[in-house]
Amino acid sequence: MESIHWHSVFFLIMAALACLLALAVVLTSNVVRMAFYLVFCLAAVAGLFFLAGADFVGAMQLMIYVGGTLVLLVFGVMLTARTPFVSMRSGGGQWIMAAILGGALLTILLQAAFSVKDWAAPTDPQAALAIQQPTATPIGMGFLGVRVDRLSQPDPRLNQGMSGYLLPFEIISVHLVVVLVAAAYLARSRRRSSEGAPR
Amino acid sequence: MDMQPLDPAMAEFDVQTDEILINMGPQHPSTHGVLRLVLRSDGEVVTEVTPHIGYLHRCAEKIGENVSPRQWIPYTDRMDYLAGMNMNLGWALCVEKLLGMEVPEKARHLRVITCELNRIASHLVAMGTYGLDLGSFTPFTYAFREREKILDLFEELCGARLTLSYITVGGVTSDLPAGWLERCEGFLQEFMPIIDEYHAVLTSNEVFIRRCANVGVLTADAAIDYGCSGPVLRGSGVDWDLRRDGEPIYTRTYEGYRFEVIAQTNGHYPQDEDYPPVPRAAVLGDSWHRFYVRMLEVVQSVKLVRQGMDFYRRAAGSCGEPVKLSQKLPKGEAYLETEAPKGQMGFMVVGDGSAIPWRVRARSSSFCNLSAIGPLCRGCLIADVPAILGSLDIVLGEIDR
Amino acid sequence: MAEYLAQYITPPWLAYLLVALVQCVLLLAVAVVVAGGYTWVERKVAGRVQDRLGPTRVGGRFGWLQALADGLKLLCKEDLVPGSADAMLFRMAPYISFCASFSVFLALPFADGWVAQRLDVGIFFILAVAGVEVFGVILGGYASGSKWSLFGAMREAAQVVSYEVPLALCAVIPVMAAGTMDLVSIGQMQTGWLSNWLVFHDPFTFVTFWVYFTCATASVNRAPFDLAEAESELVAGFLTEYSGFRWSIFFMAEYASMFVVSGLAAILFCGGWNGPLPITSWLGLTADNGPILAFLGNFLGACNFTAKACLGMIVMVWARWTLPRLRIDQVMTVCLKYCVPLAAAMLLGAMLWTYTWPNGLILKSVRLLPAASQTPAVSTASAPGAH
Amino acid sequence: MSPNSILPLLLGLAWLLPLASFALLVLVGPRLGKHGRLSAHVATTAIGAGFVLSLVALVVWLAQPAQPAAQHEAHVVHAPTSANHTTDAHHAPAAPARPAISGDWYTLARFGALELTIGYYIDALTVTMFCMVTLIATCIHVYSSGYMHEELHDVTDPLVQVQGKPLVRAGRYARFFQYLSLFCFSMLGLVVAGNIAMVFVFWELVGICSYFLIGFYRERQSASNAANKAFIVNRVGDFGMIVGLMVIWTTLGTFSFADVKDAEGHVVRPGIFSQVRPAEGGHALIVPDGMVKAAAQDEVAKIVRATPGHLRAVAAVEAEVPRWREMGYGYGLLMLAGLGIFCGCIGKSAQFPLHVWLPDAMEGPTPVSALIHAATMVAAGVYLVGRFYPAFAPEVLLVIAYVGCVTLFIAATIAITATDIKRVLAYSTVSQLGYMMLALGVGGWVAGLFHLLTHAFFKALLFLCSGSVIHACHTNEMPQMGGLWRKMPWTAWTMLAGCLAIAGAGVPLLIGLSGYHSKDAMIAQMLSFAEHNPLHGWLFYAATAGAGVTAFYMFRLWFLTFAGQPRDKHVYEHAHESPLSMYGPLVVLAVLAVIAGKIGLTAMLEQARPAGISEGIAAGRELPSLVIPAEHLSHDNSIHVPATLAAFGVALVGFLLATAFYWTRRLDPEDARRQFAPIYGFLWHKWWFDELYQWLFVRPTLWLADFAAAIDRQGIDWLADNTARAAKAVSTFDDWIDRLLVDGLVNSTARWTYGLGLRLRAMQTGSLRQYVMYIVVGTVGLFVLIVYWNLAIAGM
Amino acid sequence: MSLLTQPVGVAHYLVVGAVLFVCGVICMAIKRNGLGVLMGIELVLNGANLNFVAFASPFLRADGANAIRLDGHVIALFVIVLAAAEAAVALAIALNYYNNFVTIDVDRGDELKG
Repeated sequence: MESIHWHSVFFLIMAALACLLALAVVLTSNVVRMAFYLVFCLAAVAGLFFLAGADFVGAMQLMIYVGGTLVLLVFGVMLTARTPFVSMRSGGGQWIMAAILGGALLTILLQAAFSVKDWAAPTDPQAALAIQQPTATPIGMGFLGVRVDRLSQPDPRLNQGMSGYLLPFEIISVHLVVVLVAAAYLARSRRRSSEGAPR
Repeated sequence: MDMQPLDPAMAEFDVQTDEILINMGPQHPSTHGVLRLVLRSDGEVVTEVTPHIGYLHRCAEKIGENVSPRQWIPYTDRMDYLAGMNMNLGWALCVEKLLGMEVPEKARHLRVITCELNRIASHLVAMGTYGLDLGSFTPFTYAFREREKILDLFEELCGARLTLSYITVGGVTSDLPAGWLERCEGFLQEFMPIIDEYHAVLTSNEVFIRRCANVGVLTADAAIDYGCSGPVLRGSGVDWDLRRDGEPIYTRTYEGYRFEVIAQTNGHYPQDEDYPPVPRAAVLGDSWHRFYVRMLEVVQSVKLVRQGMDFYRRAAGSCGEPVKLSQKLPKGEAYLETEAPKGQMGFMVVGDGSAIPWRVRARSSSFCNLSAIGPLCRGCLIADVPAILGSLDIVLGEIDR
Repeated sequence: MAEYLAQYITPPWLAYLLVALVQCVLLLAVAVVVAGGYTWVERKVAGRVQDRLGPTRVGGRFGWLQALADGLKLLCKEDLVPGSADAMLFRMAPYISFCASFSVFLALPFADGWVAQRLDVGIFFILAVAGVEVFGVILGGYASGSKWSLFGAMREAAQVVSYEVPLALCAVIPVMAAGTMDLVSIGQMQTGWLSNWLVFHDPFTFVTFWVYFTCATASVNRAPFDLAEAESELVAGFLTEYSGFRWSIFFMAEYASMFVVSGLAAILFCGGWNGPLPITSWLGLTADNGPILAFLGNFLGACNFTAKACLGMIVMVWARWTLPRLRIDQVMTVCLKYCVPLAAAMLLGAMLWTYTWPNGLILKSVRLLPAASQTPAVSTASAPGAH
Repeated sequence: MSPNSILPLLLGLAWLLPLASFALLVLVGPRLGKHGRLSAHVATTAIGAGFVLSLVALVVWLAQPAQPAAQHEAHVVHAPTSANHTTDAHHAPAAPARPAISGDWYTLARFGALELTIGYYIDALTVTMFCMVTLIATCIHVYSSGYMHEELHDVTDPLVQVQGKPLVRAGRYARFFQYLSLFCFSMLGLVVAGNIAMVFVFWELVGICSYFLIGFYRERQSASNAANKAFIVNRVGDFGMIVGLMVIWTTLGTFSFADVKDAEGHVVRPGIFSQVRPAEGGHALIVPDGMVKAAAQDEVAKIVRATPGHLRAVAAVEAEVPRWREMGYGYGLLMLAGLGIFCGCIGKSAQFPLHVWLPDAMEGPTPVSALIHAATMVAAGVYLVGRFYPAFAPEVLLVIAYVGCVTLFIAATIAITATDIKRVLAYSTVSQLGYMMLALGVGGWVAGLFHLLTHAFFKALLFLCSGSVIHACHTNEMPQMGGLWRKMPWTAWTMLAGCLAIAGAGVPLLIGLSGYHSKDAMIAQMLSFAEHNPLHGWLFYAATAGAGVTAFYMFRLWFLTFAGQPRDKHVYEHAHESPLSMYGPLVVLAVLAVIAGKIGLTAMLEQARPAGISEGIAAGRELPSLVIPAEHLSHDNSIHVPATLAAFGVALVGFLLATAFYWTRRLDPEDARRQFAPIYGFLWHKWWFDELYQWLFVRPTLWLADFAAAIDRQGIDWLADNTARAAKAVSTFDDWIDRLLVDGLVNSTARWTYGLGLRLRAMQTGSLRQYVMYIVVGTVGLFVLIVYWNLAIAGM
Repeated sequence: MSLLTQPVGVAHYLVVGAVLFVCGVICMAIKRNGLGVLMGIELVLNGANLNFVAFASPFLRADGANAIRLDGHVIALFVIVLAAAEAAVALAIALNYYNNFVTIDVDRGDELKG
């Protein structure tokens, strides 16, 4: 018997979890359960990130997605959760339509996934990941405009830290702030008060 | 850039949600018994509170029409079971008023001593459970520790701790046991410093102040309109206490006693001791003031007890003879309100010449005080509902009777 | 251990499975015992605060078996699921909280190198995973089918999401001072005297410590911030419909979270396993003097760390039995109007301080991982040819 | 006695017994017992004995000693060598290769070199088919004896009204069993036949039996129409088959599959197979000399004219043959022969475009549907493709594959909407036959025939179950059924077994019902084919999608019939379980449907695999890029696992959808119907095939007839009148041109624009979810376009 | 079984990504609840993110030099952050929608119907 490849085993567990939970999100009609399944689906994806050697992204996924976004989502669910809306069912026709289209899309994507031979034949990631590697530092450096993983960049212009992410990072940050303010503004609702005068 | 047309009919809200109806009680930790409050709330904001009562109704008044006045005394204990003495006193005075009786001097001072002790006990419970309502457990244990000592004294006096039936029509049931006065004096001495501790734990606690200052503000007019009485009324700044302002048959009981009526008049409380100052956030008539009035009344009660003990020592004669069970009631009616810890407790009795009253009624202070909860709670947060309810200090046994 | 077992157990994966199971059971047992012990501590402390004795009878003196008795009682209680509850979510919710708060122990170092998995982004991981705990609470509250529970869940959601912001900001400050997110490295930096603790690194970290502790208390739902289960307002909040074992699972999760945030406070600010005095180095219990002495030193360090974490927890208990509960708007005010700006200001201040005095004014010890020498090492290590 | 002599005897006997039964029943059938009751026993005994004999033959076949390939005599058709099985652990045959046994019983006539004989060609396939056909036929005979009991006395047929009253006619119990016996005889003859001419004869015999049995209730207009339709449509296919036969006869000079040898075992005349795939060339496909010469007859004539002396001319011609072959002479003939034979198969196996007769054939009694129109006769087409497999050129195989694929998809989709329980099964049959054809076409010889066998079991089972249901409910309409499992548990559970089998239920990669194994093998081969020929990847996807649709409609059938609440109280209350004679066979068949995948059928079939195809089929001349991969390649994990998972997953989705729609009712079928109203209508009308044929063929024919009549009657008058009318017509036409072209062009441009706008407006529904759908459709479309564009550039 | 003993590659990650993506798309297409649609979007984003991370790793493929390395991680981070922003705005929209239509059913909001 060949030795078990633990990296693959964990990958399989996480992948199966992610896929099944994603399917569960689709199939359930109760919106709270959807959120519940989604959280664990995303957590499993975070596990896959860890397995792919992206510790920082994985932790980020857990923190922002699972911890933040989804709580927000559940908040929304609870704010709007009146019994008739908790489970709204879709018609059978749409299910069939979606199943057919989804199946077609999946077929295409799977075909694409296996179309390149190199992608399916890795070097051994288990051995590679066993080496402790800082993942946060390069990302931080990248945000500051220094690509430490491309220091051997032959192009001298690109080698001067031009290939970093300082500007996009700033843009994203500002964008996030603007969006959050906008969201807070949007969420406040105006309605015609019954008293007829502002309170 | 003016994006919003200023339409006066458009009101801006926070995140809008659906109104829901919530049942607070009859099984709920902070409704002080079996009160049921139906809250209509929009998120955390309460828009309407409707109290539903009657879960503890025991037909006490109807029973009173089938037993003689003395036999009904134990039923009065079970109205405000936290202040049995005051209940007994109210009923006894009422019947005495109908009969035209006078009680001996010694009995009068015994009545003052026990009633004021019971007032202290009742206010201690109010304080402790108020802390509990606000999420602080510890003051409750502190308050009950002292209350237990009072109950111990009562037990020694009459054998009961809660359902006392000590004061009776025509006086009190028995004289003081030997050494009781010393033990009572001892209790008062060790109790006085502990009041400062209470003030430290609650009254001047920043979190406590933030939780109850400017919460549930009841203006003086509203308090009078709703028939509020007792600390609730005085917390709104109305200087009114039946011990001073009541009917002669009642004020005669307190004849010779010196005490202050605790109410904020002219912007300050009658300050004869060093108490924590009124915080800036507090508004007259809010929960904090109601609580504060009770705390100050405790001190006044202590003073009254001390004076009563002095008077008792000097008084001579018997401590009264309970009327006979077969004592015929004259035709006619009598109604008397007394100052119980929760407020003005009124009893009415109608006699028809037989030993059994033709009609017995009780007027509950808690009932009137509770009736104000609707306006008090409108627009407050859910967390404020227990805070307001606790500051009203109601007892369901008295409301439902 | 797994390799050793694999020699005797024929399918190797079975050996691995067995070992993993044993380790999980061990960890869980320790966690449960610690949580149980801690309930006893809380009861005793609460008793003393309230001028009572606390448990006295079970197990002879001090009632030291009280936790066991409580546990037994909870186990024997009926496992109720309300009729209007979403049964599946209702049953799952406690486990989510439990798993989340105990997963955090994966990255929490008890002593130098005594950590289940040394993570490069340890602090980040802990904050992230601990944040998942709230989800169990929210789901449990929602799934109970009771309005009180729903209120509890809503409050929890609002509160925890808000407090994660200042909490993370506070955690960033010592991370910035240390220059790494690896908790073991942060701990190693504070070796030596009391003065090496990051809380004394500069005035800003000192203030940050208190802000952190406040936010941590709020984020683990302890009084005076225990709005989600406010018993006088919401009956028991999200716990209203829970009984027996499921309830106790929530409870254990809460204690584990308390331990984690306190432990994190110890590592980030109070030297972790390094005492106020460098006793281990005085005694020579360092890695230079051989593995046995190093083990002893680490053991002492782990005790030190645990003691610090427990101290933090006891402070939380103290606060709980002393203060009244805040109102939800006040809780949010504390977070958004005080903690966040304060933490942000401290971040700015600490940043300037670190920029001005890179090696700190008081902290004299040399950085273990100088940033300058690390960068090229990363690039060569991650190049594919290196393997 | 050696197997070589005993097997023909056994199988011949098994073949002739039904004939004897038929003869007896024709002569004295109605007088056997009361109303001919005993005729059932006669026929059943005959076919039962046939089954026993077939089993004996099977035992003899399995017991015969192994013959190493080296000892094969020249005339022996090679069974596959075991070389390719080293990689294929679980399909390795237990017994080593055994040759086919061939020979003639009787020579009918001799036309020069051509002999018309009654011959036999016995290999593992023959024996297996014998067992299968006789077993199912026996079951159905038993079943029929119960099912047809109404025919024991005078029958009142409410469907036929004579002068306002239901028709009353004499029962035809004996007649039914006559037909059945005749059919069994014909079918077995078709299987045992040793040459293609004999195949053709029995081919037509089963056809006529089918005709008789479809029209069994001949008083009914629909039954008589269906019988006619079946007969005529089959003629269309047979026409092609005759063309194929003529090609074979004229070019090869023989009809015999195997070589004809004399008493010493020397080859007298080589058979078709050894001409197309001679042993000297390693059984590779070559164009036979005869075809080359026939195609190059101009060249031959030139040489003959130029060369004096007959022998020298022959020698010169022979010398030129390889060169001509290189030039491609005769390849067209080879393809033509293959296509011709396949045309017959299209007709008989109801493949597109000749599939229209089979659903109508359900007018016959249900046991007939089970025996003839599901399990055996329609499978004859597949059997013939399998039998004639060595002679098919790769291009022909591709055609077979495409025809099969189109058939399976069309039929499966139609089955979704059908409500008549037998029609659903009929379309399912068509679809499954398409599967087999597709599998054979992409090189899955064993897979296709394996599915033929397993399908025979479960489809016979399903039909018999449906018969049981119809028997109980007196209606075919599923919307009136429901909840029947409480009333007829045996039928319900055996039918569930059949449904599971046809849907391919099982534990993926481990074990399953019979249908799981056979479908798995086929889909794996299709995937293997698709990997080698990306341009034809459609086939795989369509087949996989078909698997899902299959599961969907089969469980739709089951749920509608047996699960849920009764929809028609009357029907439900009168339903009852069928007698033992009816559900007994059900149980037998259900057991077989469950286990047939694992009783060594593949190993048996492997023994019969034609020589030369085990390592795949080389590229054809016309489509050089076409590769038909060897079947054993599809057992490799890299093909097998994804194929299994895909087929299983898709079937699971189908099953879940059916569950959601028809059992748990989480989804509303009415809703789906509304959503897909156009598609639903399209499917409900069976892709408008009947109407299309009516319009294309029937109506033109009628028109032509009318036209001829009209000429006869009115030709002259018409001519005279129209001279005058013509002038008027021309002016009218001119006016019409004016209006149409000048006014019409302008108006219609405007109208078209407006109409287009209206149509496009409908797409703008404002519904968020629909927009998402559009996006996905667009993405998929773009992807497909790009992929095939690239392939078209790179591959073609 | 072979998957248990052989290392996984980018392709396997892509399969998971594809499944998530398709599930998300289906979710978007059939959920009538607006928040369900939102969850579908999250799934789609995660499917894409998984691909980025998988492509970033040089160890999951034979041609490790072609891995996009840090780019993958950073883009994944950006996606996560933008998803958070999107969730906030979408939630706000959902609440507004709810206030206006008193339902969260997206089928009711077809005022832009042509």
